[in-house]
Amino acid sequence: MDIAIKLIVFLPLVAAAIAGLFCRVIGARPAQVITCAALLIAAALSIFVFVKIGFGTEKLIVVKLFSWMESGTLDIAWALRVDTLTAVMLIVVTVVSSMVHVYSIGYMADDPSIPRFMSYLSLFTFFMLMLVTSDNLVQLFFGWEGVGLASYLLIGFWYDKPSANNAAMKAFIVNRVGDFGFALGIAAVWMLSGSVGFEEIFAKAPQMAQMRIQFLGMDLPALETACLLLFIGAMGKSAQLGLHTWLPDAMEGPTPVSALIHAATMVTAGVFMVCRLSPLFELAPTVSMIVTIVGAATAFFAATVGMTQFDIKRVVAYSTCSQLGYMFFACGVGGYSAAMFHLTTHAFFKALLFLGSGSVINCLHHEQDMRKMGGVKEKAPQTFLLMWVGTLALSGIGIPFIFGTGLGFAGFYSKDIMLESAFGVHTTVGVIAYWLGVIAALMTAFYSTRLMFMTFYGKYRGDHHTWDHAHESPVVMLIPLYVLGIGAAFSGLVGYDWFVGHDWRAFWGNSVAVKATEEVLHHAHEVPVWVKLAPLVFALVGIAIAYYFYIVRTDMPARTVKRFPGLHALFYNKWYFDELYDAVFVKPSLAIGRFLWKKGDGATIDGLGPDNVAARAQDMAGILMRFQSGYLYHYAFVMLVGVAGLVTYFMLSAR
Amino acid sequence: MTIGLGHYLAVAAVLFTMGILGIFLNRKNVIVILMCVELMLLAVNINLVAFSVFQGNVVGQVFALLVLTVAAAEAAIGLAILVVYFRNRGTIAVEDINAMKG
Amino acid sequence: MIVGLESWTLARPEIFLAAATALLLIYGVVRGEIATPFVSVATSVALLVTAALLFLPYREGTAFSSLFIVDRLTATMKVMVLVGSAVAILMSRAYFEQAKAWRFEYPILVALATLGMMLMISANDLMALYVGLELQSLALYVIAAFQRDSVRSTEAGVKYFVLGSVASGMLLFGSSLIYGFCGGTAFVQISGALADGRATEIGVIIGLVFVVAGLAFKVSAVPFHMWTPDVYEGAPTPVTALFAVAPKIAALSLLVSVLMGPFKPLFAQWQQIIVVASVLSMALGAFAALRQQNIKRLMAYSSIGNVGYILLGVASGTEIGIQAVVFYLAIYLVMTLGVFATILMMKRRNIMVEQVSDLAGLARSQPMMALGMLIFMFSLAGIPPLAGFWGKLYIFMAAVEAKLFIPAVLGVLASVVASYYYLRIVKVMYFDEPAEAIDRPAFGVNRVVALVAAFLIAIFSLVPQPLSLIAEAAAKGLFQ
Amino acid sequence: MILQALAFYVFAAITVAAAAMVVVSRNPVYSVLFLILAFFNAAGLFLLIGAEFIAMILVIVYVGAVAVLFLFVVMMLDINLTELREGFLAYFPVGALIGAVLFAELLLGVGILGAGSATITGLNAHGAQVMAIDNTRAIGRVLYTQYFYLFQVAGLVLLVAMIGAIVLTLRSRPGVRRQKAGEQINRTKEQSITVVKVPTRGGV
Amino acid sequence: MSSWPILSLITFLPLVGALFCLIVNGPKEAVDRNCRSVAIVTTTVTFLISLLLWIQFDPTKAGFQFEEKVAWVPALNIGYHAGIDGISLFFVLLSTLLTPICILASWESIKVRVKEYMIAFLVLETFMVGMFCALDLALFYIFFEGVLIPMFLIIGVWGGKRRVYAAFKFFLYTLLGSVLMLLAIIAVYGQVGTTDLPTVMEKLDLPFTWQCWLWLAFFASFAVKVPMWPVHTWLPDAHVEAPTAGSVILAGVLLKMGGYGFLRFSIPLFPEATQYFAPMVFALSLVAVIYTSLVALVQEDMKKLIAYSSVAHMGFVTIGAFVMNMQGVQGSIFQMLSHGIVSAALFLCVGVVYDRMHTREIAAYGGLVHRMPRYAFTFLFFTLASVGLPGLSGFVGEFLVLLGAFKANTWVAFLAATSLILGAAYALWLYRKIVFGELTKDSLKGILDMNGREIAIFLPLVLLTIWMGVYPNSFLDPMAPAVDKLIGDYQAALKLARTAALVP
Repeated sequence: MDIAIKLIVFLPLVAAAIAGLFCRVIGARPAQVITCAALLIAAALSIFVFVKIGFGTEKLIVVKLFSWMESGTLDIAWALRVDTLTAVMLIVVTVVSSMVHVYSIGYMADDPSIPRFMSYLSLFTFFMLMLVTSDNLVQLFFGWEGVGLASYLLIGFWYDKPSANNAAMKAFIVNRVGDFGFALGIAAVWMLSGSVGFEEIFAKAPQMAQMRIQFLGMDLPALETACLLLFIGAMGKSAQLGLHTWLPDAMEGPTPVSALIHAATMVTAGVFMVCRLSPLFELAPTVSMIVTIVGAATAFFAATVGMTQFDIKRVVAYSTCSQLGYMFFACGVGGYSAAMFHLTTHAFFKALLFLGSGSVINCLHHEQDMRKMGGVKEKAPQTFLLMWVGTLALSGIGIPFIFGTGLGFAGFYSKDIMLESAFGVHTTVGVIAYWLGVIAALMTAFYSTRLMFMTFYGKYRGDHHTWDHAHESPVVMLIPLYVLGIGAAFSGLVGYDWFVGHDWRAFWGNSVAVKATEEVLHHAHEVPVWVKLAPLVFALVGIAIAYYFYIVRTDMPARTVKRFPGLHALFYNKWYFDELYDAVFVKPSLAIGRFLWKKGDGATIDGLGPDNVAARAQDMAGILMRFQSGYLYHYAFVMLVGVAGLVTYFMLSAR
Repeated sequence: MTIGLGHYLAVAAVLFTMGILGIFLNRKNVIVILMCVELMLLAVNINLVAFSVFQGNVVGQVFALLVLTVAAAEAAIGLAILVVYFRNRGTIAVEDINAMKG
Repeated sequence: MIVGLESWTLARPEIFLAAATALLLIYGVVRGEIATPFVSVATSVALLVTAALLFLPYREGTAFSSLFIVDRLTATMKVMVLVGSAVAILMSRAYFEQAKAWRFEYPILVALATLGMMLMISANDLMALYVGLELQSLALYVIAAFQRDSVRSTEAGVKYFVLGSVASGMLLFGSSLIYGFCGGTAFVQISGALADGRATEIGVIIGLVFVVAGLAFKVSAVPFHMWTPDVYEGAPTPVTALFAVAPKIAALSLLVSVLMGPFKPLFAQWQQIIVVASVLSMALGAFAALRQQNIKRLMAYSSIGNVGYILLGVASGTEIGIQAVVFYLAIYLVMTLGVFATILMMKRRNIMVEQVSDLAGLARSQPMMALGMLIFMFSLAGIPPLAGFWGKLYIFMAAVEAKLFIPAVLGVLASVVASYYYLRIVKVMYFDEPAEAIDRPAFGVNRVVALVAAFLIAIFSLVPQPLSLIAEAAAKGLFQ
Repeated sequence: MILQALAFYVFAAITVAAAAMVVVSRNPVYSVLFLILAFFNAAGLFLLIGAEFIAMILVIVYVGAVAVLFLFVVMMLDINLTELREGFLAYFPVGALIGAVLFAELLLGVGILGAGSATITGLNAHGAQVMAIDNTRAIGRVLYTQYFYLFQVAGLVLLVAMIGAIVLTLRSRPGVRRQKAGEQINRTKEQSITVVKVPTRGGV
Repeated sequence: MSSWPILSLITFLPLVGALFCLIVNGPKEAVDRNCRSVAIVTTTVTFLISLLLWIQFDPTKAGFQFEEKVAWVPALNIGYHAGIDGISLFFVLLSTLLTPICILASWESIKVRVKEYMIAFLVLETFMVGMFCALDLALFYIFFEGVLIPMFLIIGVWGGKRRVYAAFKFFLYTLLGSVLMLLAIIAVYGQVGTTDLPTVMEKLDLPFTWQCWLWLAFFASFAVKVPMWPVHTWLPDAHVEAPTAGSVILAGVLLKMGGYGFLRFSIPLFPEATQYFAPMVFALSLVAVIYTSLVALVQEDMKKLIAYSSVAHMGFVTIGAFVMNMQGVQGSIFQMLSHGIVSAALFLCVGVVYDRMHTREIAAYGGLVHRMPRYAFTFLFFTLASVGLPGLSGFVGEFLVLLGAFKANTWVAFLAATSLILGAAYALWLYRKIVFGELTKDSLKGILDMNGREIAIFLPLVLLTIWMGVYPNSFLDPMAPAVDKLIGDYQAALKLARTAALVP
């Protein structure tokens, strides 16, 4: 078991190292083989581990590797912690990652630096695995930053493109803003509990909830403060409202990257973190409220933007952002298992959607603008089919009430349980979150079917040359799609009972906050019927609208835009967040930097300090040289003044 | 009205001040400066002799004697230097002696 | 009162020097110009023998009716003076031959001046002080103008002479007042009278001011320093080298023995004077040299600055202060001789040059010479580990011990400013593109002196202990 | 006593006045002459308090040697009479001010005026005992015994002065004929006289 | 422990090498070759010997080890007293490691006056190592300032266009600070009668006012060296103008002298003043962190940017040193070590392209990754280490400091943490401008990737960076007892002072 866990985590690292460092020697093909093989083995092992942990009796395995940092009372170890939460993430990460690896063989076939790409992907997987298997906050942070790095490298993979470079930087820096909070949060937790290890922290959590902390001159409840800081970290990584701006831009990276990092795994790290720390968060009601509000707002906001975008990947990206919002508000109301459930299903269908989009993009020779697509279903029927699976899963379509829990695509289960959880807690924010979620569900259905309609239906709107060469993707790309498609279709059905159904306790063990989960799931199953139905109804309405707009009356979009120009502009321009940040943070920082450099360092410090002193010293030298006139009588006069001065001094001081 | 030590010291003070003032108020030639130095030395001698007499010991007068001797030697050397300087520059005006400054 | 045998033995070195000088003078007069090389070497030897006589065997006590005193301090100072003079004579040959002023009177006059310095160091009476001082000064006036067909040399002579006479006049005037108020000229009499309660009388203090002013002139402390740059620049370079070492050491020794001896009861008063002079000297030495182009002139300001530091040691008035003075002077002697030996090697197309800019690129054309100069410059700037640092350390230790905090702070600040111009010379030698190269220095006395000086600095840097032992022993004499 | 006082004032006044003239005379020759006058009167002052030896030496050494030397050099150097330049007036006030301050301080300090007079009277008490033996004899007694050392050093000072004066000013001009006494004295008959046998009656 | 004077050997071995170089003579090529060889051999041997220190070091002891004590100037009670504890151990190693790397880095780029260059570096090494070993205030001061001489020459002779200005600024700035420390040392000497550090630590007992003055004097010196805002302006100039290896040593070792000085002298000698002034230090450090990070954002010169980033990183060091808890102090030391490696490597990275293009202007580069993948990797690696990516060395120090600071004062931690963001911003910006993008500039089209020598320079640094990031314990453990003692003594002294204040 220990060996399996170690292999899962370190195989990708070894593969990455081999592919990355010896790529020139071994060439592209071996690099692909090695990395894919490593990942597939890891995926297989993950399933093994998942079964062992999730359905076994041993709910927690901690593999101690070696000590990392010891300083005074601080003792941080490298360790691999596997419990159900981790096991779920292991599955998600390794399966999606291995699929993406395989897919990349086809997608990146023409790229000159395949080994590098494969290496980065594996490296990312390693960091992600370190993140999910961490036994303490600092190792979590290690993985956290590591995936950030991999994301940076992969977004900027095509380093010739300035936009890619900018996006990569933006991703890293915006994430750093979150990390800023995260790091402080770790410090706060450490200060309060005296440890950074999860076990110790959780054990101390009840005490921490009683403590108060002096933070920035304010006297605050300690645990709330720490959780808030940690949540800022999660916001950054999971692209929540305010720190979301990097995610759409991250689409500059190759599509497999988007699928893996910016949909299925890395961005969910924030959710994972909150779930991992759920024993803390459940004791921090205020922060949980904030989490709920932020999550709901993100879900709503991202959906509004997603409706107006034309870049196929951006639509999916905003969708991701929106779905992450769902997960967060689920966490916020205490539905950690629900959030994890959605995380898992979302990983499959969103990866599917991304890879499907990639397939389309590949089909159309790297065209991403949906306005230049249309009718692709002829050229790529398998992709088309699989995309529908993804879309329906995302929209949460299913048939309720049959087989007890209903029958539907993965999103149907997971989204519903989240919304029900939110409603079930019967708090104001919960209800708000529910309604925002439901409206967002409408929009989700709208924009995802809009994507389908614009891409696959109607007539092709691009240039013919591309059309003539358009083709279905190779098998190596389709296989992953099928695998993910199966996941998107059935993971909800299969996992429902274990994740959020009546077996949840046996499944989760202690890996998520038990008390809150119990309460929330209880309430969620008790909500009125209309609450359960509303999301589905709204989603169907959304699909209907999309059908009307993009199939029946294709002039409607333009007319709607004309009807609501302000609103459209707001949505289309992503609520002007980028512009706002540019004006508030970026430009002023540069201006202040320049000011401090030229005026602060140059004019003030140097000008008054060394340069000024040097100049004054030179002036002084000049004055003294003028005194040294060369004339005897001046010299004698100075002597006389000296003597007279001294005598006068003593005459006066003697009196 | 007896003539006391104070009278002599006063005369010496006057002479000394004049000598010293002469050195830098004089803008003519170096020889006059030398003479001013001699005036200073004279003032010193007056001091020494007066103190000597009024204290009743002879040390001051021996000192004065030494001063006289040395002053003579000094004058000789000073004038010699002036002469060589004059040979070089053709002037001993105080204002002209400033080849080096700064 | 008969002059006892004791007096003669105590004054043995001085008598030897006087006799040797007289004999060499006669020899020179008889043989004429041809005798010059011999006289010069013989004078140096005589000076060094005199130095040896001081300690072989060492005796101490007073002689000639207590006009003359010998103790560790005076003997140590005399050795430094003698060595300085001897080396300065040896260094001068090349220069004077070039200047066609290579005459046997030069070494003779230096020897007489040195004799004067020894006498003033040993003075134990205001009168002895005065004659010793004048013996020294008169000889120095002459040798400043020794290159008699040079305008600059003779102008230096005029300036030095006129201002020196004025300073002597002041010293004398002060002496007369001291004599008048203390009833005697012997140092013991003065200190006795002052200790009896005359120390606070304003007349005595005025006398003190004048005496100190006269002595301050000789050590070129601000504000009595004005002659120094002009004279250093104008005088023939070997003479400048001599001026920078021997008279300065002698005058400082005299200053120490006068202030720490007869005027000890007036410590509170003269400390103020010396502190002021010290601070002003350090500051002026630091600032005024910043823009100097002539290296001799620069060295003049440098010496003013150094005197400022030494005076800080004097001002502390403690045993460690006097140790510091001796220590610093020893290092200063070596550094200064080294620098001037290097300056005397600066020739381009066989013509002496003395601008700082003439050193440009020296590190490439004459790396060893540049290295030597580098050592001297950093040492003068007091940058550790070079020996100059030890001197400064010693001085500041004394100052801090004597609670002269503000002067000490000003002193270190001044040393930072001063390091600028020392660095500038290093910069010119090492950073600048070579100007027309300086002639490769012929093997000669100057090279040896520079080499030995650099070597000594290196040794003292690593092993300052012997020097500090000497300083310790010397200072002890004053504090028994 | 009155006479003595009168004499003092006369001498003192003339000394001071002559000293002032030394400084302000335009012609250096006059300056020298005024200097001589000042010395003469100073000698008078010395006589008044019974320091005859110094008084005499002052006249002999100073007037007889030093002043004449000055005069000689002034004549020799052929210095033109220079006008008082504007600098004089410009510097005069500040110079005079400092001079005046110093002077006042000297007077105050040595106790001639004001506070310190106690000292002076104290000294006067000593001075009242006129020296038992006459002045010259008293100096003579100590000069070669107690102050023998100073006497010797003074000699060295004079030696330096001599060497200095010679080394600076002596020039061996080529082409100048000199009397070489040694050669003249050592001349032998053989060197100087050639006996020529003149043939007689040979005609020219 | 060991009977032979290993510290002195390490300290003075380079000096022996310098003497060898000094006597090398002959035709220019031969001299250059021989001097290079002498230098590299000497420094490598020195480094290897210094490794013995680590091996023989007893990580459980708090006191000084390998002590050597010789009376040097008994008249002044100044001794040659060397010894290291956990704090200084790694600084010695850092110095001995970086010097051979510097020599190697200058192998080809220094073409003129090689002999002098090598001598300067060897002398520099002696001073640096000696300084970290010195256990006598005077000895420390001598080495501390002695460093200025070779560094002045290195900047001035082999530097860039404005080298004279930079060299003077560097020298005078640092000298100005140091001389005040000299006075303080003397004052301490006046109080205790010796400059022997252990004795001084034991006996020094100063009233509070005095502590403050002396603390300030030491501070003046160390703050300039670190450098702390607002006395940091010499650093960008010095870095920009210095040759690559000069920058490496400057950033790698010289800056550490200040931080080391705080830990070795300011804190143990003047505990009360340390406590009193800690808020000021925090304030200045925070200003440095934020201010210089912002300034770094807008730099146009590669080296200047890295130089400013150094100031920001060293701000962390000073924060850590003065929070006076285990994590803070250890973090501070670790941060210094890490910065010593990483910023040194960054300057070496700049040197690699500077050697090829002879410009440090950021705008002159772009798209290097196309021609120089190895370089791109190396540069990226160290950029990331510099921004504190966990798993690399930069993170450990920063993180520990942050923890320590949070314990002491949340404001400090909060503001210091902003460097996470700003640091990433300027570092990545620099990287992007230089390495990423299209290779459009003709001048860069022929640029060559790193050669074997350059790889050999970077490889140990890369490995070390990973080692320090993944298993920092091998560094943290040996220093722990010493740091523990430092903090313990500090707290004991404060307690004593408090009780003393209560008694009357």
